[in-house]
Amino acid sequence: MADQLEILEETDKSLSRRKFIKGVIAGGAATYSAGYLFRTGTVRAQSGAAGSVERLITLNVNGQERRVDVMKQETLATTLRYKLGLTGTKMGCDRAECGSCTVLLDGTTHYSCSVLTHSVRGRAVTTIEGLADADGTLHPVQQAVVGGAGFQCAFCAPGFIMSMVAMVDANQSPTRAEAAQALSGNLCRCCDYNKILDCAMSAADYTRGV
Amino acid sequence: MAVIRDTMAEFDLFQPASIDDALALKRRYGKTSWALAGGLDSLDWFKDRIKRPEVVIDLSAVESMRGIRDIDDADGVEIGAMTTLTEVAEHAGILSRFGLLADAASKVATPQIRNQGTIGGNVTQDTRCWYYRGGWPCYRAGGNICYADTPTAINREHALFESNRCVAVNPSDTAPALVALDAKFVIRGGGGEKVVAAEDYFITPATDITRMTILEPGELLTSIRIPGTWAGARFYFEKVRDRQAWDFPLVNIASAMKISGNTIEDIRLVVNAVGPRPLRLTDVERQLKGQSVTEEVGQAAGELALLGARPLQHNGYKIPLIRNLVKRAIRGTGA
Amino acid sequence: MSIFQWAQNPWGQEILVRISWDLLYLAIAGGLAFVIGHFVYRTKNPPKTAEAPNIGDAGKDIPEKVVRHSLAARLFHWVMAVSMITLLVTAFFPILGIQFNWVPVHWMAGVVLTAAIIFHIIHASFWLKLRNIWISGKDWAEWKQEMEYALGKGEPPPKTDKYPVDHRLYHNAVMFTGLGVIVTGILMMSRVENLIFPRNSYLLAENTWGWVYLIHGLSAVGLVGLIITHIYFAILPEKRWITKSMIWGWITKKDYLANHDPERWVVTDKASK
Amino acid sequence: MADGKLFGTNYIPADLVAKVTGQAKYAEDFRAEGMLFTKLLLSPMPHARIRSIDDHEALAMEGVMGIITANDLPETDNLVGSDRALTMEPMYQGEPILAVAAVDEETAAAAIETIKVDYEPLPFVIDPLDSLRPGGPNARVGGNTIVDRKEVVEIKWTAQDFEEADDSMPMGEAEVEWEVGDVAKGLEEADLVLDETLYHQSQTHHPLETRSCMAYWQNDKLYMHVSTQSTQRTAGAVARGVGIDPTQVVLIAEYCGGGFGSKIAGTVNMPIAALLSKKTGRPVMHRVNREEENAYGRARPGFQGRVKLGFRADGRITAIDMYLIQDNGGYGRSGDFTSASRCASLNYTPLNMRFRGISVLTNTPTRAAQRAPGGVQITAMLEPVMDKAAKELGLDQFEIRRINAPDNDTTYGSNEHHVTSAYVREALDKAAEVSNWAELKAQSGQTNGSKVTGVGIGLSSYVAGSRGFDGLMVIRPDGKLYVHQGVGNLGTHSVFGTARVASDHLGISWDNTEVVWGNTSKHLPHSAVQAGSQTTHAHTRANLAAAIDMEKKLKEVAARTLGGSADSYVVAGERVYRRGNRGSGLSFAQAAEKAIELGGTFDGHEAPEDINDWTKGAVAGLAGQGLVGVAKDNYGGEGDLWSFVIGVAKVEVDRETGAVEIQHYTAVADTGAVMNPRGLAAQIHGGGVQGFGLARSQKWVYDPKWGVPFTQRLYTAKPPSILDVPLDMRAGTVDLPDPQNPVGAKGIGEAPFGAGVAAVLCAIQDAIGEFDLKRSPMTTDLILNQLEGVPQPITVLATDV
Repeated sequence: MADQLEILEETDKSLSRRKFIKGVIAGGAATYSAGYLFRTGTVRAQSGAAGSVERLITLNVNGQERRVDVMKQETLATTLRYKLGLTGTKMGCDRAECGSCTVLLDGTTHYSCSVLTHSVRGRAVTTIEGLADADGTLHPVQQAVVGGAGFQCAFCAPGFIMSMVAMVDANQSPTRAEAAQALSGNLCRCCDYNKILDCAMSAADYTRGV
Repeated sequence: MAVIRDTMAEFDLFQPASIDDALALKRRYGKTSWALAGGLDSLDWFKDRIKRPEVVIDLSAVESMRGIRDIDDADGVEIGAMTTLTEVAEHAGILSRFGLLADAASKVATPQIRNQGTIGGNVTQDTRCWYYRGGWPCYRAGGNICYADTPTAINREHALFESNRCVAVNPSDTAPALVALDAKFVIRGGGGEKVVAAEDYFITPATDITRMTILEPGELLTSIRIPGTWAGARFYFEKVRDRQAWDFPLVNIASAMKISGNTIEDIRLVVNAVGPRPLRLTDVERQLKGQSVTEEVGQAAGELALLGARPLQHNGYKIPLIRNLVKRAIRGTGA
Repeated sequence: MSIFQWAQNPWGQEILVRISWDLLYLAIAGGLAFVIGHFVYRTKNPPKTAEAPNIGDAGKDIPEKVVRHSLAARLFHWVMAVSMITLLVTAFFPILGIQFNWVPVHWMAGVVLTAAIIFHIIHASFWLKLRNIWISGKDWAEWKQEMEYALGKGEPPPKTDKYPVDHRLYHNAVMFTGLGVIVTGILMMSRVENLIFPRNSYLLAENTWGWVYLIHGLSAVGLVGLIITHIYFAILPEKRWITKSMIWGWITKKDYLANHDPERWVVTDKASK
Repeated sequence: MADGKLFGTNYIPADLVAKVTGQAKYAEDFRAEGMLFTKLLLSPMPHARIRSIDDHEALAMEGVMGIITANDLPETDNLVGSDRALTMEPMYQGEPILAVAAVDEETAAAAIETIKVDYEPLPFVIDPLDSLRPGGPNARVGGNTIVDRKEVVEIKWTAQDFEEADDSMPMGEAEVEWEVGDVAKGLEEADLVLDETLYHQSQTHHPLETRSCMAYWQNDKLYMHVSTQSTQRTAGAVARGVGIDPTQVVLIAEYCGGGFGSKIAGTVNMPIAALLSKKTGRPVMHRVNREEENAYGRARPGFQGRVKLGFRADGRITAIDMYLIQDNGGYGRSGDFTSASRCASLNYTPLNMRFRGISVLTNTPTRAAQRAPGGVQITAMLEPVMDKAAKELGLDQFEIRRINAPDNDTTYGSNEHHVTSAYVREALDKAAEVSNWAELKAQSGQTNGSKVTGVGIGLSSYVAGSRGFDGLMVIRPDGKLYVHQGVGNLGTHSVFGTARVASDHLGISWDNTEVVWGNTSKHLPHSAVQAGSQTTHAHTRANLAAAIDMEKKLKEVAARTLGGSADSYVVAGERVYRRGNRGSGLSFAQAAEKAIELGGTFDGHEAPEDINDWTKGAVAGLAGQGLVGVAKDNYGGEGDLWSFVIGVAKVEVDRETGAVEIQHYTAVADTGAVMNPRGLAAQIHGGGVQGFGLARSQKWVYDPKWGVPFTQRLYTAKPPSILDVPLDMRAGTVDLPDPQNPVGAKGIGEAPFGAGVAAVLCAIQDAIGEFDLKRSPMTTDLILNQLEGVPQPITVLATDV
């Protein structure tokens, strides 16, 4: 069995020739720019026998290749917020129940609190910080939300906006009911749903350029 | 009981690229390992620090477990266990031939969860009994008591059927649809491949009180095959829940019916969230064959469906609910 | 290998759940070890079949068929045997990995066993000579002698009363473990759906339940060992005359004289009860 | 927007771009060099005393930097029985015992698991009635109620009290009691008397942002990032909790991810991060998880109630005799039930009224204000009874409320206070018009297959303002007006809206107005707490006062610079100039320069006497930076400020499943002159939808045997999702100014909530007939039981299910 577990360089998952992509994490303290220590996995005998790969992995976040040091049990929300400093992605429940942590993986919405970071290698991660152009021009959806004075406390806003982006990418002329369905994975505790739906509808208009 | 229910404890993570490799890992690490599909159920357990595998085998890299393909000369379909619920709900072939499943899949939780949750995970998910989920030492957790069936228990969501000591229910939406469609579950393990009927995939506490399915520690559900038998039949799916998003069913129903004229030639009728496994109403099905679709027949069928129901303090409402849902399934419409 | 299984209750307090099932394997192992040990010993020194002495006229009153077990007693024994085996199978096969819907069969068999034992207690207390089965001080001495002789030391033990001491010891062991399982078992019925008691898992205090499960488990695994040895002896050729008697109810005059002391177990046509 | 009034128009809140780009930083988004992470050990028991704690194993772990318990908290002069950040006698399951600081969350969590706490379980109770029974358990060792917020005492009712009640709510010795008029007489004179036993469950706030904190110390100052509704008023709370002087606290809270009353002046857990940071000498992040949020994050107290309502044949209410048992939780006496009595008195203006009540301690989470505390509960409880009466008297739902509605002359409550304004009849008429009531009413009872339609309305009121706070603003040499706001920013936008009054008064464009908020080091004035819908009224007044002071100073600066008398100058077009000669004057920028030259009161080197000391400090901090306008709100005024909201709902109930679809909702407000129409709509719709949750799905469940909750998760507590609200929602307002506010504004945060609960409950009742169980939430299972004649599993008074 052990000899089956040959060690391979971290490569794109779709390559099926190699036997494993190993997310096994080696020991050793890792620090990151903000300076605080992150706990590191202790190497277990089996994984030692099986061999383990560099815990530094590359993620494609908002179009950039980011090298980052990831624990095996780490969720994407944690990596984004604590390792990459992308705190626009909020954590409301950490249990896939509120939608504040919604990000796009290859264009579809996911709760980043419930995705293991190691499972998104080779996928395009888009967060709220990745929507506006480099020159600061807001994404049409963001423009629509600003135009409609969307949201109250706005803790849910980044998640909702990611869902709106996915919505307009899939359907540029949704009915109000379709929009509600598309946003039904995001909770707003101010319950400003009516205004949020207004914004979603105008987001579709902005996207169509009307 | 977990002293602290936050932040996952450490585990080793493997991301095999093939089923064989995944099985090899399962053999190697046995009971200490945990197969991870969409992760929405699993990560919850891990974060609660109640289930603490030493090794997690993430199946997201197993390409051969993804995707939907036609089988039986394009009458049926085979769905990889790692196919997401969104893919299932939106697949043209499933929509056209097995709308029942698409309907059920589209009513699971939320878009984000459907984008990540898999069909395999949805049918294999653990129960949501809040005593059990709370880490209480109940039968299902290896103890010797069912806290949900005590004189003071709050058991509004719990079982009326097939509850043997444990009164937890199976919360899946797609499971009853797959049973109604007479789907076959393909399981790979040490002993090679075995194919079981959807009905036989789910077990009751009488068989093993700590599990919801026949899946042994060393096995994987690799795909689900839906035969052409019920393609294009008259389907009905309804899920009654407290909230229209993010909610498990109070009760759901899935039916597939073949009618000629107004006569029921054949029917499969399944309700879920009323017992430890999707409850196929075989007696009702037998009664209905050859009958014509009328309110009276529906009413009678609804009553028959309740035989053997044992309500608990707080779930008596499921009695009329099951009866009425059966009625609606035969009527073929909600209102 | 642990003896108890513990858990944390909803308040995080340690509670006793039941015995560890390791003890089941221990009981099976123990029972088999004794059987094998005894069998080895037996093949080394084959049992000498006792000769029936000629007591001439003294035995003229003794019938050819000496009644050893009344019909009632035999019925009880076999009902108990069947229910007991059923209980052990339904209890332990699932633990050994053979899964099936065991609970209903288990509690029903338990009810049968309970009824049988209640019958036996009444029957025994009013119609049977209790001293036949009780153990008195001198029995111990006799048993010691029997054991020593078995190990090739000392004098052969005297011929026995209706029940030899080891039978009585066995009966007492079964009596205590049996009472242990049924008393706790009846309480435990309130934890499962059944037709007799309403379900109420809070009937007893948490710790009391722990003890109930502990006693039930210990008695049950105890019975596993006891029954293994019982069956073993029952099929030994030299003991078959006893086994037969549990089926037909009587032993031959020859066996009677060979194994029993007519002074101690007085048998006449009249008194052969 | 250069000229023309800003007040009453829509605008884009200044913080919105930050919010939609993820740049807006909430407490948990801050990072600092060497930051540690905290995890808490929560009590597994509903009530216990801690004998000992063994944490040596945890302290020995690599990466564990420090542990604090209740013994590390400073002694505070808290009100009797109010809770603290950590405890040695937990009063509810989930109350924090100790906190561990470690290099990361994984280490902290692992450390928690090694700590052995020896608990002595104590008697506990979760249902107030159980505690009131003879010999019933007490939630606290000292007793089961806190009288006058002073002492914990034991009140038990007699066996007779309980027997007499049979199915209704028993009514024994009360803790609070008042009567206006003669209730007995009022009930005699009534043509219809309804005696109802009612229940409203306790309810967690569920703000989406948990109450996380981050703290570090620098030069003996505590820098504290928290999630709080108020800013200036939170600094003091932090200081008290940590045991330091308010001047040692720099509080940063630019954003708050929802509070709804649970974070008024910060949160009870704030000291944990601060004290651990002090102990370890490192910054400390305390990320509060959802389970903790629902444990120590506060909740609305539930009511068990019994009400006798007397009606004349014409619908006029002759008497209300009301008894409320309040589920108080284990700590600090909550005021909800007395507020409820005032709301009932105001909404229905009964000719006679008696109120009796008792607040009973239970071993459940600490209660606190939740959006319209007391008002929501009593509105949800009484409005369906009003509809029942309307039916029996053959009156339209609107009519019976119109007949009893308060107006500007109404007095209410035990001390017969006046209100500043009440245009409830106008609001009712407007609601009927906006919702097209005639058409809705016609649909009542109509069936569509198994579905039946019901319509209902909810009349809700709540306090809407306070007086006497300070306004502070500066015109800097850049010519811009900087309005300093000490209120909070939790999404109501009043932090911006109330600043616009100053811009209007000074004729300065919104683009040239900067709002300074969210950081106490930025010299913020003494302000109202961002709660009780106070800020709109209080700070339009305060900012106008400061703007007037600013205008006066502008003219004086001009006069001193250009000669002439101050009153010969006018302020307009962002200049101060001689009346009739726009050329002769100063730009605001020049005026600011001059003010700095002049010093004294002009640039804040001197401050008015009557302002709050805190504001004086802020003025001093701004001294020399520009022309300072500062003043206390001295407009005075008497009577209480109340806003009113009418909710109108249409639902479709499926008689075969008990499922309810809310198809239409209209909310119309009487909230004075409208400051921000879009913001107002958001408030009355959002509040209404929060109400839908309480009416329909939101749960608060405890296992009665163990006293352990099951609704600590969002998927078990079930707040409303976007699919649980109608696509057709309308808003309206009577837009009549309040006479006691210069711009006519009143607050609107509270009142919308109750309107939503009540309208939906009434609509469901209209669809299915009278409730056998007069309680909320009216969930699918209860509705189906009622429709199918299945015996209800719970009694009307059952708590925690």
